[in-house]
Amino acid sequence: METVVQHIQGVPLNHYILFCSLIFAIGVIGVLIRRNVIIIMMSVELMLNSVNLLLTAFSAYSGDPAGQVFVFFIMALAAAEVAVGLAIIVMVYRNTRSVDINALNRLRG
Amino acid sequence: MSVFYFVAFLSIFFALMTIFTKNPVHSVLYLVITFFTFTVHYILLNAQFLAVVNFIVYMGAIMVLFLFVLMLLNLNKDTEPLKSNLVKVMGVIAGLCLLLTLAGSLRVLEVSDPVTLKNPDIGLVGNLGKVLFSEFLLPFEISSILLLTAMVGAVLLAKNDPKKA
Amino acid sequence: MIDLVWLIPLLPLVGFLINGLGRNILSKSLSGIIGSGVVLVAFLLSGGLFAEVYHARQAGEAAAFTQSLFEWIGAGNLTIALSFLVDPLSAIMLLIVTGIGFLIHVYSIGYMKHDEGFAKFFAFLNLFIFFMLLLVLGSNYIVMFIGWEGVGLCSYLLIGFWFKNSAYAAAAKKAFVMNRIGDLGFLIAVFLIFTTFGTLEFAGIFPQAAGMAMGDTTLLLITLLLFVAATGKSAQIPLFTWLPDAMAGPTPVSALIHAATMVTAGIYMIARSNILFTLSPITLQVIAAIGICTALLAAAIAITQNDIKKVLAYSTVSQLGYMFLGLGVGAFTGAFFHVITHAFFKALLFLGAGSVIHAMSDEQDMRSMGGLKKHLPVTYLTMLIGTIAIAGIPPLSGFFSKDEILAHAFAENRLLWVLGFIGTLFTAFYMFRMLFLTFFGRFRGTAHQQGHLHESPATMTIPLVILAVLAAIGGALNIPSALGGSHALADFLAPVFADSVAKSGAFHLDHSTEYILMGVSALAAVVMAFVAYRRYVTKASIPVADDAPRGLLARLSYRKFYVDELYDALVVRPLNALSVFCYRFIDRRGIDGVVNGFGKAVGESGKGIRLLQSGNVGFYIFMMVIAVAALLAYGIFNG
Amino acid sequence: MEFSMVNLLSLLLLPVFGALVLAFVKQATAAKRLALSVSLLTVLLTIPLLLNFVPDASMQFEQRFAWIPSLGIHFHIGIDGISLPLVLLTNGLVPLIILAAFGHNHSGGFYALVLFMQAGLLLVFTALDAFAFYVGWEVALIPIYFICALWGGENRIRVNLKFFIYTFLGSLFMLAAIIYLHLQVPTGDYELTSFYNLALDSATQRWIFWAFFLAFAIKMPIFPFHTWQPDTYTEAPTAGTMLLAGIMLKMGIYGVIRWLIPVSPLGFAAYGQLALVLCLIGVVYASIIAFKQRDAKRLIAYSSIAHVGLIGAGIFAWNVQGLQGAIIQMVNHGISVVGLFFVLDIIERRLGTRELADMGGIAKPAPALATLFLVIVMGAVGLPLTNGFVGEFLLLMGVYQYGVWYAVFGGLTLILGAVYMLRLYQRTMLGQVTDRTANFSAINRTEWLVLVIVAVLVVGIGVYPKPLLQLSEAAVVDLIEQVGPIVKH
Amino acid sequence: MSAIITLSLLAILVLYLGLFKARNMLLPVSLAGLAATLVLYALQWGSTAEPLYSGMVLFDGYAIAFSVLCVTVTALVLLLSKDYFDSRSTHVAEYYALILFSLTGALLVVSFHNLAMLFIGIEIMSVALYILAGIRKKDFASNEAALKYFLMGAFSTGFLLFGIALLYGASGSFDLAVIKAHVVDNPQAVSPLFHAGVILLIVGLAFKVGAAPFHFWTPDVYDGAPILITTYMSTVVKTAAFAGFLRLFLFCFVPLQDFWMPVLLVMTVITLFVGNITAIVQQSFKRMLAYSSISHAGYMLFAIVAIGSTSAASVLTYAGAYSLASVVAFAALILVKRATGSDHFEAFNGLAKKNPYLAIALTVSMLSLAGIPLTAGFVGKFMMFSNVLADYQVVLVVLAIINAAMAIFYYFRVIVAMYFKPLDRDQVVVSGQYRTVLLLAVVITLVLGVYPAWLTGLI
Repeated sequence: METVVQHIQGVPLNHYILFCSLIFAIGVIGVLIRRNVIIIMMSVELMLNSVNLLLTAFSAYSGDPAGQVFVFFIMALAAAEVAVGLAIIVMVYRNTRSVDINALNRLRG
Repeated sequence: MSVFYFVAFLSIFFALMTIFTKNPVHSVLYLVITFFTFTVHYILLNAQFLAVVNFIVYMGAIMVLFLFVLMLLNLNKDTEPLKSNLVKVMGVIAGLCLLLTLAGSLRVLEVSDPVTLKNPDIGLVGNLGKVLFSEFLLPFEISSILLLTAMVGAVLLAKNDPKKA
Repeated sequence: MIDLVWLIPLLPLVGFLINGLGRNILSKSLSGIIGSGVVLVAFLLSGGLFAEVYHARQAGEAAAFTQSLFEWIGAGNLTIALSFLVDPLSAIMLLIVTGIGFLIHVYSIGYMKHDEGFAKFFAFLNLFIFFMLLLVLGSNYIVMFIGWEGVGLCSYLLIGFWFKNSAYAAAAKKAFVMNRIGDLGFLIAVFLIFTTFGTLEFAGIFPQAAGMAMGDTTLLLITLLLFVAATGKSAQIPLFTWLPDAMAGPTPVSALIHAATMVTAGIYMIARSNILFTLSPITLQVIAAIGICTALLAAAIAITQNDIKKVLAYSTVSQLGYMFLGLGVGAFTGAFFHVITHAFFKALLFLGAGSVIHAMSDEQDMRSMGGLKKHLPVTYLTMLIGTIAIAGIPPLSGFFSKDEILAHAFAENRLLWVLGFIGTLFTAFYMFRMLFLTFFGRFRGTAHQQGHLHESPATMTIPLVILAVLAAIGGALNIPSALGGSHALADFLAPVFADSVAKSGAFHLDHSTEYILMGVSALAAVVMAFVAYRRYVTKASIPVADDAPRGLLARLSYRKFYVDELYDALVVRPLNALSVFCYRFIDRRGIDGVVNGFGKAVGESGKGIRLLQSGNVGFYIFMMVIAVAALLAYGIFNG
Repeated sequence: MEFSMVNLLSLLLLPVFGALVLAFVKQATAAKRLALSVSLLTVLLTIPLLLNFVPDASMQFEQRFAWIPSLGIHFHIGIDGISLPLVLLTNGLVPLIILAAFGHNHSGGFYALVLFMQAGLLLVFTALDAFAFYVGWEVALIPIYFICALWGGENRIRVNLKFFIYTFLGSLFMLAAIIYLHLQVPTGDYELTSFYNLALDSATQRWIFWAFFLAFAIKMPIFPFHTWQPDTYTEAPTAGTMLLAGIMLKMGIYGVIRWLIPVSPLGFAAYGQLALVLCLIGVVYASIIAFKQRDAKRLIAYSSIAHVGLIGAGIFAWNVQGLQGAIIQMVNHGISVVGLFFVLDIIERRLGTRELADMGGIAKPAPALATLFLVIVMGAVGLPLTNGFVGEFLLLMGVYQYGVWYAVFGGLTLILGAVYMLRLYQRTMLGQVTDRTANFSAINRTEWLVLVIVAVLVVGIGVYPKPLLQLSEAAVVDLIEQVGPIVKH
Repeated sequence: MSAIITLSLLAILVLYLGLFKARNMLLPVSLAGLAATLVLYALQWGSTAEPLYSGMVLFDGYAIAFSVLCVTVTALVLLLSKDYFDSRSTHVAEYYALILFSLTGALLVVSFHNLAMLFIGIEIMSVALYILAGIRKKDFASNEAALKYFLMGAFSTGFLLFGIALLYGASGSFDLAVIKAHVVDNPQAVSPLFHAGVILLIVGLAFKVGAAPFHFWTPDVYDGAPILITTYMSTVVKTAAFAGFLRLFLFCFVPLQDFWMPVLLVMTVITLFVGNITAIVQQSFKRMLAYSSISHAGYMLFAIVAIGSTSAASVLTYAGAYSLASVVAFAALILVKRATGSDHFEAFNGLAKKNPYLAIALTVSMLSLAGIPLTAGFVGKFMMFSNVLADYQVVLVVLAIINAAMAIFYYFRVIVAMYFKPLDRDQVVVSGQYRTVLLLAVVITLVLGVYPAWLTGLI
């Protein structure tokens, strides 16, 4: 256990932030460049996870457990969202036989 | 501390793979790997409990759900009509802009004092449990509503009505 | 007696109301009697008034009585009372207005007998008398202005009396509008007077003015503006063209309004404010110039006109020109004297012409008249007197009044006299031309008209006779000292013009020159009468048809020097064009276009913006990301 | 608030109740009767107002209730010499307008809207609280919109929407200004008096001036904000036009006197001249346009712009004569314009056209109409002994004291007005009877009654304007002193 | 708190009712439950509010007022839904339950005192809505709306969370009190994390209230979702979101106003113009209302731009007025669409002839939305303008004025259609519930407009 702790000793907080921002950005890019709704959802998950890590890092940094507790709620949300989202996708797929977001352009103007 | 950078590199790499692979199933798998690297990060931060939960909930439940749906709608082969390259490039550029501005506004390049675990065992189940059921009791309870809602909704939407209403 | 002044204008008003409201109930004779009756009473009252004033004058008093009825408008330091002023000037004017007015009312009973608008006609006449009396009696410029515009209204109504003929209606409108141009001048003058003297009461203004310097610029402005008003009302250049057209009205109207009374309002007004004018010599010169020019121009036109009323109309304009000449050369008494005599003989002539037209069953072109003297003896005789009078042949009234003016003109500036003299030549010629063409030679009308010829009824001839008498002896009012006269009128009016006389110095011309002038003009008149006789009786030459070729001068004169056409081209057409332009281009396309443009712009931009709502989630998210990046960028620099 | 035996509020509420009842009356004749009686009742309520009014500068019959206390808003109404004539005008004209509409057999809704609008107008004319003023201002707008758009001509929809948006835009600027002023008030209320007592710096007052001016200029309308007006007047039903031209446009003028100038004297000092020039341009411009109008209603519309322009000029000249003239001319214009539009309505209903070309010679079949019309026309032309003259004389005098040439320029209305008004009269009444006008039926009792009342007022005020002038004299003098003499730039 | 508990239990109860096919019980029960909630809130009113559950929620006047508003409007919506969903869907019970869940979330959002609660509240609210938007499973539009809403919602949640994380990182806590203390102690020297966090929070919340440039989901989702859901979204959800938005900023970020105010200012202006200008060119009444809701979001943002003591009252008034008017508008739309099958403006032609009272109601609501005096909408706008002017934002007001004038154009289109475009149509049947709702809403709108004192006095 001590050995593990040794490993992160000295990683500047900013590097954590940068790393999380990177993952977050990757998630955003994923949302932007993919048309498959499921992949988009996955990218969103990526974004959420970056937040999780960020929170954990902060909580570790400030030695306050609240941050890590908050991660639970985010996970709960993630679960809920995935459930609902996939349900919606299934429903849509049933009607349109497609999970391509570009197919969703009846409503416009 | 080099471990952190190595793992970070891995997660970034696999995250990129996730979003750039054509085949959805592959990207799910890449995502799983990415999440695994996150679990490692949690361990490094000495948040064992989170690590475990992350391992189970994400890599377990959520990813399986994704795979399940993919298979259900049999999208396993790369049927996805790709967006035109222009859109892709624009997307990437936008994302990078976001990253830049984010990093910039967070002043990440300035030196900051390193993460030192003030008390190493906050990540332990016991401590978290205390906080969760004392301070964060209400949100905990309320989030049950969230899950219930999601459940009802999922059932409601995904279930295929027998009679054509 | 003085306390009853308010009755004088009130009576005609009552007559107007009775005739106006009851025009469907009253019988013609009844409304005729009422109409003329009220005026008669007014005349008698004025007579009494005049007597009082006269006695006062004999007693050597200034004899100016004012009666204030009620305050009409009050705003801040401005208070305008409806009040009357009776002094020698207004007393005489009262007599003329009511007297001649009465005669013409009587005359109209006969003249309008067959018109369905009989009661309406009398109502309007009464209304006119009412306003004219206000104009005359007003003790301040506003009351005068009320009358001033009121008579304009009545002339509008009466010119357009036969409104079914749209040409008549147009003439009426023309008259009103041209008067309005003058009225604006009047109004501005009133403002200027008020700001200068702080009051609008004559009694308050003139004494102050008397104290002012000769040639004061304010006074100059005031007088010029007032004169503008006068040109409108009294048909002087440049606003004279409405008067000939005004002949569209029934002849009694022409006689009353457009010869005897209303058109002389300008002279009355200037005579009223003589002191202001005396103190601004430039204005006087302008007036004199305009006056003489009008006199000549109108006379020149009158020479070739064939419509009997047109001839008289232009002669009126020309005579008015003489009156202004008189004012211009400071012969206030003379001018006013001419107003009186002119009222007599011109009313007479118009009524005579009316009787002729009546007999000719509404034919007005002299070319189809002729030889009427045996059919209409009374008319002929009376008109003969009138003609001699206007021509200025002694001893009839016209001679004296015109002579006095010319004498002053001579004293003022020889040139003016020469021009005036030429004018008298014209006058004599066209008047006798008219007389001869109408009454001499053989009848040129249709057989039907011939069978219909008759002398007019007594209601029409009696006024003619009375007026003829007046026209004959009217001169006696003010016989110059050169002829052993006593300047009765001048003495009577002395207090009115006292200040002016004091400023300008009494007029003097030695008797010998006066004799010469009189002789010359009288002789000239006779000669011209003879010339006319040779041409139209001996040679019996008839004026050619309208479209027949004429010499340049003749054509100019016949076409009235194209003044109307000129105004049409210079004023009317441009204004109409401007109106259309403003409406179509500036208002609709320009201003309204801008207003609507905003609406259109919004609509268009809406069409543009809605394209952003492409329905494509990817695009939406893309926009969101860009926005977030932008906000964060802001954060970088302001964080 | 001392007890007064006149309850102003009841005067405001009566039309509202009348409207509420009328809204449910379907049957035409019943609606007519009810509407007329309600409006006559308001007249009755006005009489004690007139009797107990003391012609001094004071504010009278005041009533003040808390409305939105948390925002410092009160429902504060009262009457002084400046507002009384307009209240009289409103309550006097509404019965006439209702009477004039009898020919059209409208249902109750129509009269309900008219009465509702009356309430709004009365609120505008009596409000002493800026918020109340604004509320009245807008409330008057809704009914007239519906009146015009429901019973108007063929492209009424577009025209009225434009009218509504245009005026609404203007009034919103006013609202902004009002709120701004309120925020400057130390006592934190919307009282007229506290607005008067604000001494803001010149820069602020300038934009305040414009904010108010825009609202009022559009409403009056002053050149160049007038383009909605001819269309609206032409498209609107006669009653609507009467309300618009007869009363509603006075809201703008009243606003200028009551709010614009006293609230932003420095702004007025800076831009008063410009405003005055705009008004005068409007006078001549509109008159010239009126020359060649083929549509009789449009002609009157433009003439109304000209008249209003002169009124505005008189106000911006800011002296006793000008203001007095403006106030009395507001009344006069209201009266004569109602008369004029009513005559046109009579003609249009009989001939089915407003084109001057199709008319002529109506005086022959309908002499009574012709006579009364003549009186009204002469009133509009401003002939002495008609009401028009009193107003125009005072106005021009006021403008003259501001500047000679302004007066000369504005005085052109004497001539131009005569031109187009007489043209109107000539083309309609005089000339040959056309086949259209040949069987023109004479006017009936109601029409006769309305016209006679108008004509009597025209002459009556013209012959003895003093009482009317006395009502406002003191208040006007006081107001001018308060704002101070005009500073020319 | 008991209110929220009641509500969540009520939702579950309703689910059970659905299980036992007790359809006709649904509405009465739900209404009774809502009434109970109202009562509970009313009881709490006036009592000095303390943060409960270790500072998770705070039921102060602000929270209660907004909660009451949300509950009331929801009740109205439920009243409307009686014969709206019965005919169409088999999942009435779920529908009621989800609405109630979502309402619970909304109530949490208006009364949160900890970012965790804000987050969870928003999510409960939204997740329920994702489902509701798609509740017409066979209807493409409904599907599309649901998916769009879900995708973008989830995406924006990411930003919201990142923001919260950053705030936490900067201040070390999720508790508003602590964060406030953090800001107050060093308003100048707050870390860049904090600033970025605020910005990201703005993004997340702006998305929820549908403010430009994060408004893109609004028109499509409002258009695609079933009308009643749209009603609920545009009234209750928007209100709650705004309440939360304002509450957060009022509590914590006032000292940083100089930093975030310009951002919101720009967003407000864009929102106003986008909403109004696009609404003008719409042909569908429903879509027009969607855009108008965007523009109203713009007006409500005024209160945050010019944040101050009066902001809360203004937002409450404005939201109330707007919600009532929208309920009326949408109710009318439902009726008309049922009769004609179209939600375009033409569908309203000649309505005034056949259904005068319905027409009047709709007219009142339109006037209220347009902000004409003597309607609640005017009072709302008036208070908003007052706020902003108090903050000397003259330019903003001028722009707002121009927008308000533009708005007349599209609000009056339906009035024009109803009154001035005659068309012989058959009468629209208005059921009892609809009468009640319309009457209630219209009366309140007018009363608020004539004598708003009793509402503005609340806070």
